[in-house]
Amino acid sequence: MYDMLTALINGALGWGWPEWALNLLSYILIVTIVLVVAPLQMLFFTYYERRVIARMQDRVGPNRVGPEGIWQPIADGVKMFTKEDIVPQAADRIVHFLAPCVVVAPTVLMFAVVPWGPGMVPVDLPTGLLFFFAISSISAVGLMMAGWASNNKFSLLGAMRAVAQMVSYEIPAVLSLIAIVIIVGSLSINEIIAYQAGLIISNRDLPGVPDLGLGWFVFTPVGFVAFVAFFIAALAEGERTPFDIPEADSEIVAGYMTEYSGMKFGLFYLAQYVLNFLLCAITAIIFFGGWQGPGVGWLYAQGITPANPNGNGLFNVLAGILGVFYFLLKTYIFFFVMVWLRGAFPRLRIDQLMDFGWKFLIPWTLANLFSAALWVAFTRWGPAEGMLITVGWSPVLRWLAAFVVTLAINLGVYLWLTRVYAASQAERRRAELEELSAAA
Amino acid sequence: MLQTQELQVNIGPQHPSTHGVFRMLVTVDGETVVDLKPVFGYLHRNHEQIAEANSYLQNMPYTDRLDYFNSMANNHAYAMAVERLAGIEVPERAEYIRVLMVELTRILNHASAVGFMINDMGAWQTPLAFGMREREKILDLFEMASGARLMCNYFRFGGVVRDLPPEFIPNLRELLRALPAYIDELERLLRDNEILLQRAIGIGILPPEVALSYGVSGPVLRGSGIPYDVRKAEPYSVYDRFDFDVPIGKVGDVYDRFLVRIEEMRQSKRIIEQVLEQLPDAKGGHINPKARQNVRPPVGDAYARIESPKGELGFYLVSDGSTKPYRYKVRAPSFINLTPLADMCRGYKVADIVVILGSIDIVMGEVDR
Amino acid sequence: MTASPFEIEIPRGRVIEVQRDDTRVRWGGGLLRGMAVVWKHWKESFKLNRSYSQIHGTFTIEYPEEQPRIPEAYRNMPILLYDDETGHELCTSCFQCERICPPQVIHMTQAKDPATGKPVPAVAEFIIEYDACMSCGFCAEVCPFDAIKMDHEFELSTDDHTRLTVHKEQLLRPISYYAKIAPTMWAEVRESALKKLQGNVRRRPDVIGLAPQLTEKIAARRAELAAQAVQAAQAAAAAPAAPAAAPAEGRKLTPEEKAAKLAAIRAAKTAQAGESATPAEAAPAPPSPAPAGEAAPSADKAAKLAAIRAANAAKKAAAGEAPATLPVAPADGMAGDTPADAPPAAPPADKAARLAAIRAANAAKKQQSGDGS
Amino acid sequence: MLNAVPLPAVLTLAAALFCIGLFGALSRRNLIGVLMGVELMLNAVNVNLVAFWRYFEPRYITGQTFAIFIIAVAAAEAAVGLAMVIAVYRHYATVNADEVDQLRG
Amino acid sequence: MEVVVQMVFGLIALFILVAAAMVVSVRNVIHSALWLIACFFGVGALYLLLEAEFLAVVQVLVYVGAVSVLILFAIMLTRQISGEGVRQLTSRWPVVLVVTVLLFATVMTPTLINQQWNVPPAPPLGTPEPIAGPAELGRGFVNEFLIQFQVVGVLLTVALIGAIVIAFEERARRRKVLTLAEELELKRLRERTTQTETPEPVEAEPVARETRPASEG
Repeated sequence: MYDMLTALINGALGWGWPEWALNLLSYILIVTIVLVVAPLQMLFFTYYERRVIARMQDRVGPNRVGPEGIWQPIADGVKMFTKEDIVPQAADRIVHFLAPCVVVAPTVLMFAVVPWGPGMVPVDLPTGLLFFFAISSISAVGLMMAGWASNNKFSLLGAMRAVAQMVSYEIPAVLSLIAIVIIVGSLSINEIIAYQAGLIISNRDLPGVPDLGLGWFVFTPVGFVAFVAFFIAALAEGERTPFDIPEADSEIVAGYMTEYSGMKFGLFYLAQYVLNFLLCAITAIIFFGGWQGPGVGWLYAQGITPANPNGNGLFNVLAGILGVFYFLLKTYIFFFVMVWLRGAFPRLRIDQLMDFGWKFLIPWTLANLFSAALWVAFTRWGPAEGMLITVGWSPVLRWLAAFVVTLAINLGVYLWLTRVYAASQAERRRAELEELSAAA
Repeated sequence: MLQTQELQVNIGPQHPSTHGVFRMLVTVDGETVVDLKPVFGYLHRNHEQIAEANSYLQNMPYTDRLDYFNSMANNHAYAMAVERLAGIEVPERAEYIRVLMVELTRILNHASAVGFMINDMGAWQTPLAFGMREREKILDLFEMASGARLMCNYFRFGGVVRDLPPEFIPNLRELLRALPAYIDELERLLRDNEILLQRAIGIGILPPEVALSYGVSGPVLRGSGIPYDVRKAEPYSVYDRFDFDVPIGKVGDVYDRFLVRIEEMRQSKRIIEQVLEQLPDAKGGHINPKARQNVRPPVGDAYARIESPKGELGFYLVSDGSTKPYRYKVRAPSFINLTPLADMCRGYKVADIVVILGSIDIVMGEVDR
Repeated sequence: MTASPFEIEIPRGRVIEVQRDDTRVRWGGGLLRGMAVVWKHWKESFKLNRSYSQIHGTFTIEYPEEQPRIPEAYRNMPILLYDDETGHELCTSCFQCERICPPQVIHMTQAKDPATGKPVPAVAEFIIEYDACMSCGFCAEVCPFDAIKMDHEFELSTDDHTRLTVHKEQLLRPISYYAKIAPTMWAEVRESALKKLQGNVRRRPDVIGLAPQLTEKIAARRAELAAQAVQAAQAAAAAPAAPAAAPAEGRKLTPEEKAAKLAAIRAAKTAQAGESATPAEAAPAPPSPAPAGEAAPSADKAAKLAAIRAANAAKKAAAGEAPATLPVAPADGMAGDTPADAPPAAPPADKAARLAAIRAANAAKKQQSGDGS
Repeated sequence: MLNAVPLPAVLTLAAALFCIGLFGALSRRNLIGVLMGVELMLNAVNVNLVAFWRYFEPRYITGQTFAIFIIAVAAAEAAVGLAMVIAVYRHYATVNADEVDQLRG
Repeated sequence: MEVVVQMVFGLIALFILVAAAMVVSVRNVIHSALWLIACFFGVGALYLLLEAEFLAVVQVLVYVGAVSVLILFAIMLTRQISGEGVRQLTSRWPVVLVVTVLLFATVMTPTLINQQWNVPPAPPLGTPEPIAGPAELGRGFVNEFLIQFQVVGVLLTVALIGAIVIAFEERARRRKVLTLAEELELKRLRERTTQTETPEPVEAEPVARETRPASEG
């Protein structure tokens, strides 16, 4: 992105600015874009969610403000801004004030590593994925602050639930991503996207596959399991419906947000929706190729890239537009799925959530990690690494073997775990009964 | 989870899922409920005292306001009580129309009760919206017949306000055609849903002995496995002319109550079909309600009970020979079903309270009166 | 639990135990099925759900653009009916609705004959507190005269609480309105209601029991008819053989027509009496170009004009001897029936018209008496 | 960084942090406060390790590796320490170190 | 550029020290924990300045995301939150203060004497371009630091188990609130045992009361 800007300013416009000015300018520009885009996504998402879920419930949804109600989020925002900001008397005022900031800041920071299109990543960190999750874990502190500072039992209960949930579901989320990281061999988000070129099969796994930008991880057994596990964990991280326990309105009113009003409440809302956007985006990026899609790779190859500095800038723009289109399309589809789940399911109880996370999701993702290692072993390792079975196999055969083996493992583990999980619950009930009889 | 100190949490009176202004003073140990004290009376409207100052007919619209979901059922019970007191005969067609209306009420009540219960479990309005959709259509029918959707005020002593309008029966038949698909869909949405199973199975168990000792009735009692139904135990109106089954649960938990409600919707549909078959034609049907505006029953008392969708609804009236009831007492199923709440919730988690409350299906208008 | 010890005999029907199958190991199929149901709803939601047999489709009614279907029996707030043709209210103030009203929000006073002080079967003031009304519909049910009915209008919201105390003027609707919103229900009671109305109207003196918003119109109509009568009287004076001026319409006599006729006859009489003395002076009343009131483009304007002209003519006739004491003469024995004593204060315009007509009559009378003395 | 800030400056910072942590660990009554002091000390150690790695051996990963080990140890220490605090609290209903004075309870 | 770096370093150092000082001095334990988080952030920023990118991210992930949350949790679970009016320091804190200041002085004195602050030392030999990406670290973990890595892994596992064991409340001591169904079940079981064994008098008091612990907090 910065190289493109540099090329634009010095090449196309011919200004010949010094490097530091260029850097400053491009950083400011990109930060501005990110800061503008994040709230816009949130505004769109609130509208989108309300319309979609209304349709699912045979309703129409907000359609009065502007054409088809498109200005509804703006109206909501105005309402938020004009509402009175109430701070409870017994609250810890400073912490109460800081909490929304601590919750919002990381969500905006997370945009720093999200690539929107080919070459359009604000900062291409080599540890991008880790950065993403490290930053996302900060907001747990903000939630805790909010819950504690409000000096309200519902708030505290909600905050403790939220933090317990976020901390426990970070583990399966990261474990499922590590499976992908093992296959790619890099934490850089750009690398992960680049790996997913191909057609159904990634052309890194099986060289020679035509690049249509469709070699997504979700088509592999490892990727699919990781996707499902990650998406479930993302629902918990983003406090979406089957796991929206922290703000379970039918139980603890609004959780940690109970004592917030006005724009502070709006900030929590903002953080939540921006986080949802980011989780959908990261799902799209890691498992569905991000901006990868038919045509983007070819277009980008013609443009100005670090590898090809003499390309045509027009192709960059075209690839960017197409890439952003694919990326946003996938992201919105995932948000649709989130809304769909919200429309369909009740929520779990906190202990059931913990049970599910620790007793089902984590073993499952661990098994998937093993499959990922097998996948690497089958597709990439040779005798040098001690992989002697595949010696002499053609790449297709190796790929097929990897596919079959991982599929068998993942499916088997899944079915076995459902059984074990059900059995463990029955066992617990039995143990309780036994205890009773012992007490008698 | 880890703490062992007891904490008092006030759920309500202003709370999203207390079904009105109801307050539960919950003592929790971590997330486990140790004790629960229901506090109600926030919606007390002096119903019984007002009724004693009104004439018999004037009370009819007030009974609508008891359980505002099932105004038809309330009307039925009250009309029956006054008829019993004053010895008024009800023409056959009117009886059939009454049964029809009350069974429609049962369907709409159960549809939305299931929706509300799932809402308390945290579903974001969808099952409720689906339940409401069917409810709306039945309410449209009510409006067609009585002129109002919720506060129907349709029954009169010795009949109903007016005969069914001509477009009522065809529309009802259409509704009945769609009803099985609708109930099946509701079941498909929820019945096997693993999350719902997790939340509902083994939660809020009300053993049959306890249920009996609390005097619980309706789907809550049947969910506990006791096939007690006033329509069967003491057939009133023309209920002895219909075939229908009584669904009961096995364990008495939230899931049983949910399933019993769904099955009862099917049975109600069966009854309505039989009503439509047997409905006598309009000749000599309902009587003119104007003649009954000054009911002056002889001195005495009467108790009439019906199987309202929420349970056994009874009206006890004492007459001193004037146009006003001397004593007027409502046996409200919501109120009596609510009494075992504390016992039902003890030992479960905080999040289960609202689900258990939702599965009892209360209406505060009836609880507080 | 255990086998239930609760043996209850169920006549006609079985006791069925619900299918729980909660011991099955589940793999998430129930979740997917639930999602499929929601998906179906989402997909179908772009169609409308308007019939009773549909279970999919949007069933929102987008309200201001799309009005809800309101069945005939719908009841919202009570209204009072009056007859379109004559403006007579159906209400006779029998107090049945006031008595039955459960929240006691109906208040009324009975009209009294101003001459005799006796109650007449009409309502003087009728108030319903809409804010406390529970829309039970008892008032409409018990009304023996079908005068109070339940309205279909539901857009009653207001920011002014006092406007929810509704007076007779706002409560009154013509019968045609009710017949439009509830045709069959009106058709059932139409005959008896109108018959009862006829019976009551007979006992109502003059404008008592008329819809207040119509009194203006009716007064104007009366004045017009009176003017007509004056003309007719003059015509009759010119040609004594002519019978008393009859209204142009051949239909039954409405009270104001009756009154007009009466006035006409009286005017004719006085004119005749005056004419016997000075026929030449009464004669020059300008012959009105408009034939009868109903042909004129603006009926009551013409009527007023005619009345004023008649007054002028009469005044001119009296100008000679009698001092021009124009104030209204004290009413004679018959005044109770004359329009001059219409109890409700009418708006100034038609008051003037009425006054003019009366003056015309008085002047003619006075002249006659003056001439006679 | 290397040219602008001398290594001793970073080390001074680390030392100061360590001393503050030490003060906290030794003087706070609250057991959790003590743990927080220990965390500060561990962080100071980490700063030292990273500084030495950066200034002396940026081509070798040893410094960072050990920093990561220390972070892991710190995490383990926090987990066990806090578990102990909770156990103590459950037993004595206090988390003040000087009130926990019984050997058996 | 150097001035900028110096300024940034100075700010970060100041921030870290102030935050650390607040950690040990504020009364409210929650505030203290929040200052600790701020201090962790400052250290993370320092790592970034030292070009240890991966470590900075790990610092945030582990310390801010996990350890501090754990601390906050522990504080809230032990319910000694506000600490107002309660002495937060032990009575011997002046002694401790003197000791720590002396320690600091001992460490600093040779530096102050020897170091020439104005002259930055020449950069060490070789390229200053550091290599410590995640890939290199990973390779290090599975090659030269394999044993240490395993040991840390074992340590973490042991710590995990240990924490659970320490914090775990034995079932017998944990308070169990019986549900209605369990109560009835219990009663039934009792009746069965009393019928089969001895005709000892059945305790008639309600079961729920009985299961409450004798000690009141």
